[in-house]
Amino acid sequence: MRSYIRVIKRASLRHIGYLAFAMFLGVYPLIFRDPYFLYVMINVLLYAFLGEAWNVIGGYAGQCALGHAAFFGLGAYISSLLFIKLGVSPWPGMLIGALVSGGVSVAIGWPCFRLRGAYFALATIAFAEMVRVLFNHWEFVGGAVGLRLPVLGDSLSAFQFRSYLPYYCIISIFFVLSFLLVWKLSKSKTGFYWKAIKSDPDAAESLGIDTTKYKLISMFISSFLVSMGGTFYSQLVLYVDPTSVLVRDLSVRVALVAIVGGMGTIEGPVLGSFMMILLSSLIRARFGDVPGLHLVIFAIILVVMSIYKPQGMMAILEDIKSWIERRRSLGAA
Amino acid sequence: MPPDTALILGVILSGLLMGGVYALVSGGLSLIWGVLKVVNMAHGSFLMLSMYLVYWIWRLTGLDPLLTIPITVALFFLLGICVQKGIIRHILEASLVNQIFVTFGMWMLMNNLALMLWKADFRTVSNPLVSGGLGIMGVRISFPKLVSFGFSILATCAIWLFLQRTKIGIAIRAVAQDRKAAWLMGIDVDRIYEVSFGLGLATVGLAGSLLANFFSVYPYAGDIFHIFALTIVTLGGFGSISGSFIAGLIIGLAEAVSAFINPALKYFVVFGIFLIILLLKPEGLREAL
Amino acid sequence: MALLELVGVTKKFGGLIANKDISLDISRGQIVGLIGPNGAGKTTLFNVITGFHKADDGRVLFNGHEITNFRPHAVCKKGVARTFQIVKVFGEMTVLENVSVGAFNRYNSGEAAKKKALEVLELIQLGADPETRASALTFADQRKLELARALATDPELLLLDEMMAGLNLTEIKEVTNLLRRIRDKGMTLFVVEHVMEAIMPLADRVIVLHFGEKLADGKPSEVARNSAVIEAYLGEEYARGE
Amino acid sequence: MKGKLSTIVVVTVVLSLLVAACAPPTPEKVVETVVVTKVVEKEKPVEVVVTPTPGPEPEVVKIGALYPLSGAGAATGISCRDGVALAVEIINGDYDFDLPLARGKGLPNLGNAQIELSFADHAADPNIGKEEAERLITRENVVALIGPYYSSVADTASTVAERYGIPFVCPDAIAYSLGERGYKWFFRTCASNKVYVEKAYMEMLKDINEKYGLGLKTLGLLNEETLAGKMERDMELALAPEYGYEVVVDITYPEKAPDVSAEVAKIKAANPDVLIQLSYVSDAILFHKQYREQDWLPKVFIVSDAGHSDPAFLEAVGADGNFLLSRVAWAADLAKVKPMIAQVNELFKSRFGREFDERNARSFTGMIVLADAINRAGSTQPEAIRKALLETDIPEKQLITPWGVKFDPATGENILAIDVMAETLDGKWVTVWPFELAPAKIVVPVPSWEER
Repeated sequence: MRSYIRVIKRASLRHIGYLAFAMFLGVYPLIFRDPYFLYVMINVLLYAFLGEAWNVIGGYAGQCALGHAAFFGLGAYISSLLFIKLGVSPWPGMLIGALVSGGVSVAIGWPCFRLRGAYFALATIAFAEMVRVLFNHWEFVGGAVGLRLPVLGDSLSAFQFRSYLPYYCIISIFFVLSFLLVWKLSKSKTGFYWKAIKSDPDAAESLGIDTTKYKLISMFISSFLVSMGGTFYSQLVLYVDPTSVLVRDLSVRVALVAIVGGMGTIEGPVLGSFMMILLSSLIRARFGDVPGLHLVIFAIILVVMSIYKPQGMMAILEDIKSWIERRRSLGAA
Repeated sequence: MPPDTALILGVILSGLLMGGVYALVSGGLSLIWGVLKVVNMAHGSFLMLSMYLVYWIWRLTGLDPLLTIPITVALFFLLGICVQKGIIRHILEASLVNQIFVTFGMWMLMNNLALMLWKADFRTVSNPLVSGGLGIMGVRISFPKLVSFGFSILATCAIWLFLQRTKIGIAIRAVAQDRKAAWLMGIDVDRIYEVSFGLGLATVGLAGSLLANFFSVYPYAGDIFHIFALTIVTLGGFGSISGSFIAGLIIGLAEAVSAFINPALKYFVVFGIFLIILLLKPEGLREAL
Repeated sequence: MALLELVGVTKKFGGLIANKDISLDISRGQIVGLIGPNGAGKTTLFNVITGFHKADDGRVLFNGHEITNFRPHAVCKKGVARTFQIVKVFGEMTVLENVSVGAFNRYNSGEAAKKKALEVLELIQLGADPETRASALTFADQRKLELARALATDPELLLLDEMMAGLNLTEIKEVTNLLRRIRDKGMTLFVVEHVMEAIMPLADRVIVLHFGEKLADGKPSEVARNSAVIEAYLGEEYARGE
Repeated sequence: MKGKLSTIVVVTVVLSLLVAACAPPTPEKVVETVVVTKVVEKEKPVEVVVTPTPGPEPEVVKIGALYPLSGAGAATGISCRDGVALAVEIINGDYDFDLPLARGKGLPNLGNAQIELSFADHAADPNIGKEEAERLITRENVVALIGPYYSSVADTASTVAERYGIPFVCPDAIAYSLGERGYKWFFRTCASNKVYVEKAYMEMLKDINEKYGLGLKTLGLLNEETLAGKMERDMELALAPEYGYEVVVDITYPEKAPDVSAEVAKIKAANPDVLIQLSYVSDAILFHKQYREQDWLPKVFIVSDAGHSDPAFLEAVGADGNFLLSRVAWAADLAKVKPMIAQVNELFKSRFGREFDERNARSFTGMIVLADAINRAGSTQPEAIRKALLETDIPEKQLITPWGVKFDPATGENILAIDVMAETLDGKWVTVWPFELAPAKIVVPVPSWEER
């Protein structure tokens, strides 16, 4: 029984954290009314959402996929094209884009999953670069100039708003849904199977797990969500071009957020995004004119973190928590 | 020689010569990947650093890039040892994702540090010792590329001999095959890692001196070479120096020919080849040699 | 009708013939030992049965159904579970989670899997706390955990690859009793083993492999006296010295 | 038990969000809304909000400068930034130049208020551009924005400025589509690509054909695969038939390539009379070395004002860089006619240690025009600045550029911005077209490598 009490006590601490974060999400727009702070938080939440999506394939299924910019770009382009050329509202456009991205990810994932380790990562990088070069020269999508969405002011059906508050609410809801989805998945059969595949693929296969199928499931879910993020981006910025939605930096940033935060944990990407994306916005605001400074600081954190705390921020929090518990139990004893 | 065939021959030749330079850069990456089993995503940035070093030596002392070769090779050999001791040593046991992202971190660090220190301006060595070109029967050959090709052949053979003949070379190949077995045979694996990483960066130092002849340096100069190097090492099979050399020629040729047909999609072709090799024959040419 | 039937199974690695034309059958409820000197092809045969290696020739039948060259997860779905020569537990997951992964083979809901896992843990009497990380277990406990995990997939046939290797005497006795308990619950066991003291008393039947060929197949006592087996194990002089 | 608690958590989140979302639309520093009457594209009228900044004339006027200071466009961004910084230094200080506001400290009509620049780095990313524009307007309380060199960022950042009713002066982005959005607060001092390709390149080629009878008929297009490259190429492809040219080779190449010999071979095979090239500095240098190595040159060689106008290009290729024609906003040889050109160049060299160049000139001029408008407006009230900008009419002799500045109220384009063409003669850019204005005589056709 002793272990079960500890589980409940630990869980409640975790839930207090969730509750606090939920309240923060709700209260933030009331305190920080200024559009700039809203815009920064929108970007932070967008990357928390993307990080959570990548966490599904990178953190849980343990596949180092470095080509998710392709799906982000597909999502952004498909919903924008449907809106500009056919007048289809971005909401259904987003779902169509996400389904197409999911399909493409499975199509490219299936052959790539035969590859092990570094080769899988390299294959995904190559795939994403091919998509970028293709979009850069494809007249229909505007080539290097990209697509400009018409500015229509406030219109829910056109997924466009004059103030940033509705955007904030939408991305918060997106993020909460992705958080719950990953939370549900991690507790389910799929989540266990992912962790097994990540830990030892052969042992997993011998226990009746079709590893390819479950890797494809993780690929589908992660690219589906990342593609939704792409649509949100195109509706927020109202401009889509290959150098902003299809570049390798984006694939790295999406993975980085989850890795620095703590892969394979539900809360990791949130921590990672708040740390890295918020930090880079603040540094850019503070030392705007020193070229490249925020990326240098970014890089130092990444290197130091990956060497000394590979499990990411979550591991640091766990250490702090256990340190507190030890102190408390010492104090009590 | 009818103009068209001369032109095409010229393109093929310059593709091969350029392939030689790519092969040299990839040789270092292949060695590091083969021995340490770490995919060095910062390889391109080291090349950028060596190009800056050559530029500053030329700018401050007027020494021609080709004469800086001994300096860059030596300095980058030492740099390789320091990087291995300082950073790579910690991540040898780490998961693949952590390894890749430490090297991503180093790539980001070096590119942006260069941007902060030397601004983003384009710097070129003007009128180096070797420049211009000559035409034999209408086929144009570029001197800097010819010299670079020569040096990269020399370097590849030197490394190959070093690996085959010398004691350390054999030890490196043993560590590449099976780290634990080599360890049991009394090989100081850590020192071998340092030497291998040092050798890997030494080739990058040499490549920097050669490229400075015809290529301008700026903080992001190394990135494109890095993508080519990844393709070449995969085609050649990591750890195989001769594999990388031949793969370098193939990729150089593919780039030149596809550029002649449709320049816009030449990277599409290169990445296409990369993906196809990965899917069909991940171990690359290594088996074939 | 035999639970497991191998017909002329052959497996070559380049020039080396690991398994040459092996045929055997195992009926339900038996404990069958598979013994033979190192490199006799025992583990290869296991890998062929469970789909980790492709058979070059021959057929594998389970409950009369053809499972030759099925992918490992399909073989497991049919009802054949296995353990590995080198222990392969999921290190970062807890004991309970490890066994639950096996249980998910038959159950979809988290709760049902957890219940099954706890049942199997009761049967195996694994001393460790279900919440501890698998990587923290002792070597013997990790082997038991791997066994529990395989059992949780509700198999009909259990392939054990050198369960006893590296265990001390008391641990061997523990595992032997454990295997008997499992067999008494209706499980069929096909056990690769080197530790003679463990396998001979336990097995109903013993098959001997030598250089990839089936040398003998019969009761442990008969096989022990078979001259070909002795020669294979101990060299000619012992075989003749009867 | 744990499951139930988590559902409570979810409910609180959704509730708090809904409260936040439907909270009364906060006034957001907004007083009255003015609807733009004139709609050019099919877009609905864009509601423009006017932010009042009452209070006495501040002794400091804050202006936001948005440029790419990191990432791919850093080289260009930093030199644009230096141009703006120099203009502000001249305005704030007391310099005996013919430039407006040079003499006397700061902005006289605002009690000699000093201009203060707050820089922001958009790293050529439209999303960051939008975020930084938000910050400059709402946190730094700038009265106007200048920048951002990249047309994609200009699109998103000027949309933000339009929403707040803050003047957005764009001295360097070339996309003509920027002027066709019917924005009230967007002003562009430089020529768009539609203007300079037609008014500068095509007209000059027509004059050359007439005056020198070279019979130029075939055209070669060589552009990097970036936004600027594609826009220029589309414009050239559209106008070529109108001016009677046949496009024999049309290459879009991946920028910053390690090797371009194949591309040059392809051009050499097509052998166009005229080649129009838009390249980044590193590619411009690589291509030029290849032209020499493959011993090929067109009869007339037009280079767009990008990599070739960066001093690093001429420094790297030396004499090989002669006889190139480029549109210029800055020609040192006009210093004889306009002394201040030399004065500005000297001051720039003393501050930044390198020659004043094209991009410095464009952003410098943009800043002068903006400061002049604020001064004439006599207040930092956005609407007043906007009116002053619309009334801007600065003749060419009061600016360092060969063209004056006067804005078209509908599009915000500078109608006087017709670039002159200059040619590199013994290592320096010399104005050669329009012929009647040009101090130096154009050298066409381009001498072959042997004749040099």
